[in-house]
Amino acid sequence: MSLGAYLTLAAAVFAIGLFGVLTRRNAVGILLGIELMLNAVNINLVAFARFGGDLGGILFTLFTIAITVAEVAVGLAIVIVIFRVRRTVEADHLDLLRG
Amino acid sequence: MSLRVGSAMVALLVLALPFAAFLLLALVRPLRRSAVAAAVTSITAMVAAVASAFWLSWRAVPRVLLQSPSTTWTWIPADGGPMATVGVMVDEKSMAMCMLVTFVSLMVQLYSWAYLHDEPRTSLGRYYAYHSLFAFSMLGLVLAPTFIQMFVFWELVGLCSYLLIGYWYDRPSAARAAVKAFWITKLGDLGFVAGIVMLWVAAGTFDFWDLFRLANAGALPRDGMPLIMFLIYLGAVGKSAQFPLHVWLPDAMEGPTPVSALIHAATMVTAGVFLVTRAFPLFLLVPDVLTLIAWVGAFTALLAASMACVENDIKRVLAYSTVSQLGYMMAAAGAQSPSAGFNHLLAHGVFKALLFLGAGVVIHIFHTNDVFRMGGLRTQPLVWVPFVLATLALAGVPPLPGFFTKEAILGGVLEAHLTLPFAMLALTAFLTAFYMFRVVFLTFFRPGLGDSHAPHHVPALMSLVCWTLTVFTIASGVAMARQVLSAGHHDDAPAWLPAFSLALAGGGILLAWLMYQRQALDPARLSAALAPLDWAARRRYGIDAVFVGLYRFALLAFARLVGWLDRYVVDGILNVLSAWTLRAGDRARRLQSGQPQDYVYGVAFGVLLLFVLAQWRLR
Amino acid sequence: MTLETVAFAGVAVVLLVSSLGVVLTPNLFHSVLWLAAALVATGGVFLLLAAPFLFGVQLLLYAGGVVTIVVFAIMLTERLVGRTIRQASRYLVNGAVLSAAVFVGIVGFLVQAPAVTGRPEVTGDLTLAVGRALVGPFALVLELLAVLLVVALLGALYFARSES
Amino acid sequence: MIPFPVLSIITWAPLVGAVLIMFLARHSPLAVRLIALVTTSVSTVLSVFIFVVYDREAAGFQFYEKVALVPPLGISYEIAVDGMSLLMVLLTSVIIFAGVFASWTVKERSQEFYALLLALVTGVYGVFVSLDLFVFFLFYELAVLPMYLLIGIWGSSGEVRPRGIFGWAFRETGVGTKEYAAMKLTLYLLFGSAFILVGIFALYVSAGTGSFSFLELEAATFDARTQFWVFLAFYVGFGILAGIWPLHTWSPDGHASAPTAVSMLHAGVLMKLGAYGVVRVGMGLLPDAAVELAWLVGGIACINVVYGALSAMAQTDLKYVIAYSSVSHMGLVMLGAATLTEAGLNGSVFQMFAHGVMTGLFFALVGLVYEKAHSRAIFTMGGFGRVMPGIATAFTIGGLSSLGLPATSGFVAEILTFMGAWRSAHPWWLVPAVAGTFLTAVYVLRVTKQIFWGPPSPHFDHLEDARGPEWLALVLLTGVIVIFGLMPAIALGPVDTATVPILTRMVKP
Repeated sequence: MSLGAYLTLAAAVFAIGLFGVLTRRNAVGILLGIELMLNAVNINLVAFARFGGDLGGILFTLFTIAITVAEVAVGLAIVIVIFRVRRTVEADHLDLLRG
Repeated sequence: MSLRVGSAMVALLVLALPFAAFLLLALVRPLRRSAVAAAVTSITAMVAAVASAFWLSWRAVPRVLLQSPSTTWTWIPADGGPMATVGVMVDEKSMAMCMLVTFVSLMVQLYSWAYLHDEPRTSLGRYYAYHSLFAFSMLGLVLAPTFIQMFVFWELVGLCSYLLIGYWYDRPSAARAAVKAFWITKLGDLGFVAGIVMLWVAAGTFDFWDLFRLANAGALPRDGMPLIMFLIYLGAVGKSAQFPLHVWLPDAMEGPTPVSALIHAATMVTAGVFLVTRAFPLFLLVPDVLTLIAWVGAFTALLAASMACVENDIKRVLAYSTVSQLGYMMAAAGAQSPSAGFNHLLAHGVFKALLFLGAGVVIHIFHTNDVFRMGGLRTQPLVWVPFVLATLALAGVPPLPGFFTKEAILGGVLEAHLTLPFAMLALTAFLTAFYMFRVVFLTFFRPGLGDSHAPHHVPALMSLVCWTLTVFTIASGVAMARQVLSAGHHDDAPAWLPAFSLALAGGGILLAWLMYQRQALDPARLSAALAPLDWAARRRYGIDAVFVGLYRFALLAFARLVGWLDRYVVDGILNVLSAWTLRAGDRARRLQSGQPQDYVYGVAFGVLLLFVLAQWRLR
Repeated sequence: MTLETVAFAGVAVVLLVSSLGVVLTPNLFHSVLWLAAALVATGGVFLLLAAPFLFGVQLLLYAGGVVTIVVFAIMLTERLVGRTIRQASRYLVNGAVLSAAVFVGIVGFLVQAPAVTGRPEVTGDLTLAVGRALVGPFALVLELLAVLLVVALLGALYFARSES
Repeated sequence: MIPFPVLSIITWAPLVGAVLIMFLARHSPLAVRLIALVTTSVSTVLSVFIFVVYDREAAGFQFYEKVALVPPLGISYEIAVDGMSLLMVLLTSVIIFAGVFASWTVKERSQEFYALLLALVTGVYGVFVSLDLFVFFLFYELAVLPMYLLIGIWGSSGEVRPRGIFGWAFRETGVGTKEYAAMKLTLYLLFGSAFILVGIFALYVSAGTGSFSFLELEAATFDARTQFWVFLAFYVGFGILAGIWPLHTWSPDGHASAPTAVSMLHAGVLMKLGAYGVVRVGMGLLPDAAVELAWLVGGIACINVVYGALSAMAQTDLKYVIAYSSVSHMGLVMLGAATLTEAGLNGSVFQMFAHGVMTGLFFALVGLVYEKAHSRAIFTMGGFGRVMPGIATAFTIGGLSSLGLPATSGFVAEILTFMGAWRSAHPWWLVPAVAGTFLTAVYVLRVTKQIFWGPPSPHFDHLEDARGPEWLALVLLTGVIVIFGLMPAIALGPVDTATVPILTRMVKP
């Protein structure tokens, strides 16, 4: 399989994740979309590492995964806090930043 | 007057004494708050200053030709030698002025102690502090060896005048008069300062002696000089109350009477004459300006005399007479006989101070300034003799000093072929005698309105001062008479001149006697005969109104316009810009929906845009 | 058609389907389960790319850890709100068009790029190499990452702590 | 030479004071004031010290210190004073020393107030002593920014009626409030400093010596085109701070809204930063452009003089009168500099000092009057001379200095400016300059008469004269005015050594 196939697969996953981020109304749903996009990136990284013969991509993926975990933890904590305060996690209603 | 120089150190001492008194009074609060201590400090310093000034004059030595009578020190340093110097110039003119200033100052300070006895004790310290400052400033002015120092002290005497006119600062009229005096004289000073700056650029120095040498050598640029000297003359116009800037002096009578005697009669107002006399070698370069000075002087003399004839306030009559006499002095300078003017200045300084102090005595008695509410003092020669003698001196009756000096001025003007100014001055001499004796008859000899035959109490100190000045007046007159008799008559003046001027004085006195003492002539009929003139003179020929109008409707109105423009146009445009910015920000704010997904849309669109751009660049 | 191609096609299908499941299913809980599937499939891709160590990490951390946390979170919020969270989607067409555009954009670059098929042979133990790199040149990054994780966990704890 | 870094101590002592106040003096207003007093005293005493020991014969930059900060970019902490900055450092010391006393009665959050004030002062000192343009700029910003908080929090709002065709804009921007004034001032000055930054970088790049040092840039030559544009940038940038027309409108609003010590410092010292910048950086580094653009600088200065004085005459709010008088006098400062003559430039620098002290005195007095009478409207006051003779005297002395009366420092500055003006290439500048002094006399005496003279009103019978620390401030400032007026040589000696080299670098046309 060529590099292009892996990258195309990653692009597809990325687009699907983007679609999820754009259309979900629930904060957790958005978070899941982001996870998909990150995965797509990880696929890219590993594919480049494999085809370029460089260990860096794999290491970066490792780090990404670790950071993602942290991000999810913090993100979900925030979601829970928001839920506690506002009794909703509908993104439409979370517009405190509106100008 | 022979050419002599005095010791610079003694001159500095004369200068330092009143300054020390001022510093003490200004900085040491208990001294200032205690009236007696303040007066004693100031008067002691003045006594010492008088002594030093007379000693300075007495020990003066004949001047070595071509040697500067000035001693100077650097004041403003610059790269190539000092830019401005200060010091003392001790020549015959400044020594004479020193004597006059210190002597009259001393007399007035003594007199003030009695005159202002009812004042709050705490504010007398302020009064004496101002007086000391004034004496210092005036002395600094007359001793100035450079234009810049003269200007410095010129402004300082103006400041003292302002402060002393406004001594009773809670009277609105005094406050107004003080400010008016400052503004009007400042107007003239603008010319003065511009003139000396231009002269500095032209000649590279402020120093009188250097300038005189340059002038004699013909090294000063010809074409700029008329303007420069005219501007410098403007300073004298303001300070010496020449037309049209004479309007401040009558109002300055709001100050205490001794102040009027010292500052607005004897000394400060003569500074302009002194300036022209001092800088005369420079004025000689510009004959046109001199002619102008003579014309303006003569016109001022006549104008002021005519206003004095219709004035009822005794101090204002004296004020107008001062303006008139200053016009005389200026006319003399303009007619190229500055020494005649300067002698008149010295003589006038003494007897005009006496007149004011005498007026102070009657004001003290009657508690009014209105001559029509006085009278019936014939029985008190102690009161009226000094005043009448001084009046005779002013009117020009021999052997009192005014006669000789005025005659010299008239002679000088005639000699310069200034016929019309001569006529104006002659008419002024007549009017002077008339209005002064009008005052004398109304104040002293007419049966008084509220004439209580009980002798009025006049403080001894006031009498003493008046009599001292009387003695000096007579003595100087006698000295002049002896000099004239020994030296023979003035060479060039026509022989009829003494008789003519005596006749003018006599005529004026006679008319006043007929109108106000014998009441053979009705003043009302005379004023009816001269109705338009009378009407205009009573309204000061509208000159004050012109100044008020200029101030209120030109200056203040223009200032308001500028202020309005600044606030509502210059700043307004800025505020429009910022209001637009605010509005634009308000619009742009709505882009921020606060919805995270909207931002993701934004990012996605941005990415797409970048894709398109990158594809386009790839082609 | 090699074995690898078959495996790739299979994994890709699973990945894409489960991804679509994540973004399309209305039930949030199902969504998470689909995500788990997608993550496992991604791990499969890693295997195909000869990175078994990453496959392990992916399974342990991602499919194991993340999914667990998310499930916890959902259960917590559902318990708080007292009902099953049904999640609606909106502007499906907009999202689809934009996502498709992005996909097309990326693919547009890929087709223009020269095809890379050859790949270097895997030499030695990749896991060993990764381990050496982590304690060697990347040690500092690793430490920083550790700090970050601690901070993130503390932050999460702080946020999610009970107010009382 | 002096064995310790005297300039650094002068510069940083206030900032140390600010830090100490923030950390040590919480909840103790007296300690706040004492720390402020001690640290500014250190600076003041040392400023007087360097003023005295400055070697007038050797001239040039003295008390030199240099520490490299970013060697690759040629940025270093390089400080020294010459005759001009020497006088400015002294001015800063005098004003802040008096300012600490004048704001003794600040009640609200005095800790933060003093800390910000002192931080600002460090910025001002830094600008005057810096020889490195990069550091110069940093200090400049430090001097400008705390102003926003100082005015926005401790300021007072005035009343401006929205009128005229732009009335709507006045309502929308909130003209007259202290927030508006603070924002306006800050935005204006930052707008100006953008120009300055561009100018500095342009010089840095075109000199090619890879150094921000003033001394090295002075040795470099720039082509006419660069000089022209960079000078223009400096003129606009520094000129805004110096209040050049028509970019002056921040100054009346800002000064009127600011609390006493801030007005003192801002009108007294910060506006001089602008003029100092034009002279030191603009004329010092770009002599040809200075000659070429003197007509512009001088022409606008003439407008400033007359326009500022007329505007001051039209005001009814005492603080606005003083603020506009600053605009007018800054015109004289710029005019003196634009004459490009020894007399004029000396007059300009001396005017910076004279006006700084004088306007500091004015704002201190206005603050006192306001604190006692709770009014700034001139025409509601009257007869204060009876109840507050000390304040009246000080106000009169300040006013006399303002209108250039001899024996005050204002006179020396003005006459030098006049001399320079008539000697310059544009002699007609003398006319507005002289007219300005008359207009000043009109509005100053009018205000003095209205407030302090006239019959005492029973309404204001209870007012008191200045007390304790306030007296110290007044005596200090009036004393400086009179002493420097009587003996200008003590200041003009060193100044002359600094201005002559600037002039000799200009090619005489």
